[in-house]
Amino acid sequence: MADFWSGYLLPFIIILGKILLIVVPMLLAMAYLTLAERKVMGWMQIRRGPNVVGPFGLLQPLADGAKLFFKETILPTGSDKAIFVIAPMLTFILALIGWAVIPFDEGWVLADINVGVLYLFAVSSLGVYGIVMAGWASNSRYAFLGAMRSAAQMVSYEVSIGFVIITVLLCAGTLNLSEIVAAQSNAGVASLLGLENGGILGWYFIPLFPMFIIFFISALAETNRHPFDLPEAEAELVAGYQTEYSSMTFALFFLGEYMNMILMSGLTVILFLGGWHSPIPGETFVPGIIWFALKISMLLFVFIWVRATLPRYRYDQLMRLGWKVFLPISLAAVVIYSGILVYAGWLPGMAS
Amino acid sequence: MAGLETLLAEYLPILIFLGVAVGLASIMVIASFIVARQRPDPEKLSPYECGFEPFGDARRQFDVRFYLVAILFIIFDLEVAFLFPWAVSLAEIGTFGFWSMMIFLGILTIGFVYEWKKGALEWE
Amino acid sequence: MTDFPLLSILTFAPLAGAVIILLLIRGDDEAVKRNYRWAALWTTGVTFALSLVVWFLFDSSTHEYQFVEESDWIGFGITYRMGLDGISMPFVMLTTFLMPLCILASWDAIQVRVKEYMVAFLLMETLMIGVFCALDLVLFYLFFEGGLIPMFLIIGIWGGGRRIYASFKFFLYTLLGSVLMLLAILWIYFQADTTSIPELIARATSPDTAIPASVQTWLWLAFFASFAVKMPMWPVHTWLPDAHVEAPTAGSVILAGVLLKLGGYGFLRFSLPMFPVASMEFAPFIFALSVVAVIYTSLVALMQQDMKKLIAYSSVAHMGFVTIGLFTFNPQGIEGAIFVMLAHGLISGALFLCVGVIYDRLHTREIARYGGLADNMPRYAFVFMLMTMASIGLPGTAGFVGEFLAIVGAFEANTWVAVLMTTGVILGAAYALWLYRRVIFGKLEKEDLKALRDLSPREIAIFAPICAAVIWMGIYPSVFLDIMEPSVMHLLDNHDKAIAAAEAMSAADLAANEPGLK
Amino acid sequence: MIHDYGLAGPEIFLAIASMVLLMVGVFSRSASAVRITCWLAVLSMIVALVLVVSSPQDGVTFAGMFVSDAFARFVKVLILAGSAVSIIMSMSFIEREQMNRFEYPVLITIATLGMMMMVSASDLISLYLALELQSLPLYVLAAFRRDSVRATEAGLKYFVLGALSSGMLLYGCSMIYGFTGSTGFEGIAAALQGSERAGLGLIIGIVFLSAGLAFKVSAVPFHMWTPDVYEGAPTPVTAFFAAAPKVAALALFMRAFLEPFGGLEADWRQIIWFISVLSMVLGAFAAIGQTNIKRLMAYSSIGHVGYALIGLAAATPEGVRGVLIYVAIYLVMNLGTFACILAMRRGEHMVEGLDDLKGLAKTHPGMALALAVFMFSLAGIPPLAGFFGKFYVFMSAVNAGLYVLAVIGVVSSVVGAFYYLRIIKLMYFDEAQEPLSRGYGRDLGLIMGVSAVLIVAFVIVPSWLVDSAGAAARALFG
Amino acid sequence: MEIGLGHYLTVAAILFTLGIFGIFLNRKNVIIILMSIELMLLAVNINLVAFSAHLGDMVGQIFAMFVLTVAAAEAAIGLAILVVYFRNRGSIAVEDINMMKG
Repeated sequence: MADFWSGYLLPFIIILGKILLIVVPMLLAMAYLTLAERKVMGWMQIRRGPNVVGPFGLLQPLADGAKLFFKETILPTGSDKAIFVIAPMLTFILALIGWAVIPFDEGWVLADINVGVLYLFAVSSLGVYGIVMAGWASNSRYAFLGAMRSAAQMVSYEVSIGFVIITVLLCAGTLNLSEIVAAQSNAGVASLLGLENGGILGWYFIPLFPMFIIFFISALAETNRHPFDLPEAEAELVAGYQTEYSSMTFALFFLGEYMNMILMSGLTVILFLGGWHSPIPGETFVPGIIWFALKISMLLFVFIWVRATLPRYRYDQLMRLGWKVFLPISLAAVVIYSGILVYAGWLPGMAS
Repeated sequence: MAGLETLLAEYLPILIFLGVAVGLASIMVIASFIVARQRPDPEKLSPYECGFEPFGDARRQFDVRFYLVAILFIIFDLEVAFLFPWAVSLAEIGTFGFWSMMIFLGILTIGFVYEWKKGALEWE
Repeated sequence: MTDFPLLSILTFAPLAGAVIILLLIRGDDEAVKRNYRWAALWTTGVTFALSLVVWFLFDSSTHEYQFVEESDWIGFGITYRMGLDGISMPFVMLTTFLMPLCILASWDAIQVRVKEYMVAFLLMETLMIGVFCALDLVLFYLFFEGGLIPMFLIIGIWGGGRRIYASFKFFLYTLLGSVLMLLAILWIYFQADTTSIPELIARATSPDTAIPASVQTWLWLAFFASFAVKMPMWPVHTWLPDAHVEAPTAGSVILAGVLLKLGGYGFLRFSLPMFPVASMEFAPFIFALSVVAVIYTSLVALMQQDMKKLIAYSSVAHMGFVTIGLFTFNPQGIEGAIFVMLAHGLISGALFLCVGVIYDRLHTREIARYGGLADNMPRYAFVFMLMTMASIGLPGTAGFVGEFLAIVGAFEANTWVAVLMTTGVILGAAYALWLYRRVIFGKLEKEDLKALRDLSPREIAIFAPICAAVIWMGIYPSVFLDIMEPSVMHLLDNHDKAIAAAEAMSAADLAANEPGLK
Repeated sequence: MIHDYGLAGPEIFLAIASMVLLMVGVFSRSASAVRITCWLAVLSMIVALVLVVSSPQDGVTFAGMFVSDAFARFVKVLILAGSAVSIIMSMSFIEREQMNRFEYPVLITIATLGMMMMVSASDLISLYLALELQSLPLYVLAAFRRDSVRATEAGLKYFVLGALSSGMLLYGCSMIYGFTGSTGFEGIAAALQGSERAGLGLIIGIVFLSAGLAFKVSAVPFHMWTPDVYEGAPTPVTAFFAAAPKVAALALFMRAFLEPFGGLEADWRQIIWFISVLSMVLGAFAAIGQTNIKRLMAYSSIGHVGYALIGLAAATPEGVRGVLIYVAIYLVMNLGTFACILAMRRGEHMVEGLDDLKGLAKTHPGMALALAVFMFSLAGIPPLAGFFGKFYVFMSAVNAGLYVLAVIGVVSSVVGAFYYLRIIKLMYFDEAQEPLSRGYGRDLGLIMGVSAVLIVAFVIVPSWLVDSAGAAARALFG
Repeated sequence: MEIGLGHYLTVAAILFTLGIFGIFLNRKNVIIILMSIELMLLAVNINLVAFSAHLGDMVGQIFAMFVLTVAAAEAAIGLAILVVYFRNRGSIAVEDINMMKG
């Protein structure tokens, strides 16, 4: 009995607790991200944003959630009911479980698997399924076309993201996210300067700056965010693959999208912005998780900022950007970076 | 198979996480479905067609370019899958590994150029 | 033995002619057609002249192979090996003799696709001479089987109403027979590591190198499958009447004159010397089949309404004499069998030509349509009569000598067989004379028959040499018998040695297997 | 590790050439781009051929995955020649029949590259990759005529069954790997050293491997795709299918069985025996009722594969030599036959009914003669070359004591002769109702003529082929 | 319960059999055939990886990588042919693939 307790149940409970520690704040963060988005955009467009529900509109997300919760769930005639319901759940689930491998601070990670990058890559690729299933199951022209477009868009940028990640891997020499972050304490410029804890100088976004930009833009496209939110372009396709959704099924898509935003931001931080490391060289006082959260917030702000300022891309421009600009550039970058690293002897683990 | 066992153990948290996520999503949908009033009627349930009567199956033929993009994605994604292990072990395989991959990428680039010139990447 | 490849030249001379016709002469008008015919005639004539040279140079005092040529070919013991002995020499002569006559016989009868026709015939001649000259099993097989191609085309393209059925039947029957022989050849090759015929024959005489008796049985059967179909022996003869009837006249001549002899030649060249034990064992079996063939097919011949079919069945009957003669294992029987083959080659050829003559004029072969031709076609009637008599075996003609010798040989081997054979001779007389009576004698009543012309000079030119040869062979057979004598005697000598060797071997086996007796 | 990539020189060259061709084709703006790429493809195959012939160097490279020996070189020469001739044959066809796309020669070149790799594969991994490199372009080629239902259906069928066979082959490979611990042929052979009989797992592996390979060579009972694909695919593609890929697949079959499993022949001979007999018999009987000449050629090819497999069942150097001679001759016969089929036209349209051949001897005497030569040769009638092909495989069967197999073989060859004769009958014995259009390209005429002359003249100097095939065969038994 | 090599092989064998049956017993849709083929390849990969782990030899996993790659290429080509076929025939039902018989 004791064996069962200490061998199975206890670890299980511990894991469950950790998961809740991730999920609950994440859901909260997501909820307030929606509010933040509206507020920030309001400020940028010189209006107020939500400010009625609660102080400064702080309860607005809850009100929105409650509203959606109590709405009728519509299952359109002619739709494939099971798939219709599963699709948003899938999107939501995938956005959530990506967090399993994200290191919040040194050692603060649920599953420190050694192929974390691959795992995230796989999870984000699967996201397409949710959208295609939604479009297919709706049996509506708008939903179908929207799903096709959005799927095509996601996969197009997925490829460049892959190549960009490769350049990071070349520098880090590992697929483990914690190790990638750890490597950024003294990589890049910092290693040239011989700094042990180089702060911002050690992060990969400096040597890999073009890749960083491509990654971030691709992340926008990957999450169907502005200026690549064609699939939901109201004027053209009503609401894209979400056209037929209502109530909680719609909410799940909505949640998934915002969660994905946070996830992509987190990934960007891990890959390029030194994860939990402090930007100040040698500084170790502030807990890593604070830095991590700050960096994510900053990126999320950029997400919103972009939405508020940039015009929307046309679909052909969007595809051209993905296939004819980003893909060749990132492919060439893989070649160039790997060539430099190999011939300069800068590869991690290379005796130089 | 001991190696395999421990390897799988690392993924246990992910599995549990998956379970939690599935549970959460299901609860949200089902709870809403039970709590909220459900009053379906045929008009409400018909697909949105900008006011037109919906006609026929919406899952018709679609532009073959979507298909092309899908194929291209598969090919390039696989290439990336090859690049992952290559990238992390480049230090060990050295210039030989580097040039092997360059040949591979070169072949792929030729395919890509072909696609480009054939207009598979053109929209509208 | 000289280095000059006389036999190769002889063999491939017709092929050269065929290639010349194929490549050099083009066109389809009358003048060109005449050119084809003349070219073919010249080729066959030259070939015949060459064969005469061979004949004169041939040394008939020895059983050794002469004019032997040997050169590398496939390798691994399979070589290009040619040579003649007393047994094959007459067959080569028969072939080259008949060919120009066949070309002449087709002079007017063939009007369509003359070029292909002549090419096919010349190709045929090459292959037939090659069969008789080959001293290598594989080479032999090559020529033997190759003959199917031109003959198939000759029957199929220029044949009569049911030519397609006949040509397919001919082709597939013979092919089925020969592929089994091919396997036997391959087996021999692996056992002996050579396919040289003289070498293999020599080995059969020694107990150390001979093929074991149990295997001989299988090999003999495989070869038998091929030769029996080719011969043809009852009951696998059914392709022959069809093929004969449907083939054009010259095609029938070649079929009856030469192709049927391949089977007999094969028995003589392979079955008897190489598998002597099996041949001995199977002799009664052969006798039985042959006797049935002789009597049964003679009776069938009596019933025929179609002239060609009648002659075709008579051929089967005559081949029965040949097989009986071959398996008597005495000089009379074997020499008789060879002589029957030669004589039959000429006689049945001539009979088919006779049918061809009136067929060309009236385009029917139905016996009932004719009658009383003696009145307006006296020369024809004479030729026909001579050949009918020769076919029956009238003394003084070629037919007599062979049949007589064969029967004598059979008497030595088995009296009952000889008696039954004699019945066959009587039946043969019956159907041949009956045919002659119905076609030539009687009243010339039918109007269209009255208009028939007698033999043209060309036709006389065809028949004259055959008549001369038939009479020559009948009156002075020793010219031919002398040629074959040494080879036949050698064959029998070898046969006796081989049987003795086999007995010694089985005795040794017996002793080895039963040590307890000692 | 020594990397002697020079051993794979011809393959490397061809790989580069195929990519260059692709670029030439896609960047070329001239109207005759297709013709240019076709000729360039032919040229590169000739160069590869020269490279193969001029580097008679034995050895293993790519970490034991690629082997260059006399066997491989012999077969590669056949493959390259076959592919080059196929391209030449198809040029006028693709221009006429709306298949005028430069991808055609490129795909053939890539498939040829795959075949060359197959022949040199000495590892299950390289075997599989080479096989797929060959198969994938073939699937596309079968459906190359995008607007034709029959062509696309052929492509679909070919693909589905081809993929199925790859799956079976792979399953076999995985079992073999698991039960011998190696994917290299040498490693497998070393693992099996001394064992007389294979264990159950290995047997399963070998069975699946042979099933997969039997698919590729279209042997019964895995032949179902052949007639449909042959009939449906555009004729020049069918001509290509019938020639080089068959040679390559048979060569692969032999190497994959004789090198790693040479010691276990008692275990797998039954399988090959069975496949061979079924193929011969089905090929002979099923062809009788056909009315489409391409379909007929499909059944004919099934039968011929059966004969060729006799040599493998013998599992001796003589057997391999027999198969090599067989495929070499078969290649020439097939190319010639398909050149004739490609020349069958009435007005603007291709025809492929057997009845369309009626009276050909009158209207096209030259072509009829050539086709007759091929048919007699396919039937195995001496003195044509086809006879020698059969001669050598039967020889090996008799030598190995496979008498029953040999007898079934010769008997079914007699049955098979029937339908070849039928074609000759149609051409020579029957009258034409509506003759075929006169005239075909000089290229087709040349191919017909040269093939026919080769078939006829083979009897004069057979030893060069026999000797080189013998040397090649010995390489497998090292 | 210890999960051993035999279990992996059994699972693979079952999947493989399902794949084959899927191809031959399926009367509806060609897509299902394509999926069955993928299922077969999956079975093979399970086999390869299980053997690889069992033997302590990386070759099996490398083989599996190649199989994955080729499977993708194969699927791409197969779907392309299917699309072309659908455009000509207007159907991808298995029973409609019957233009040629005999």
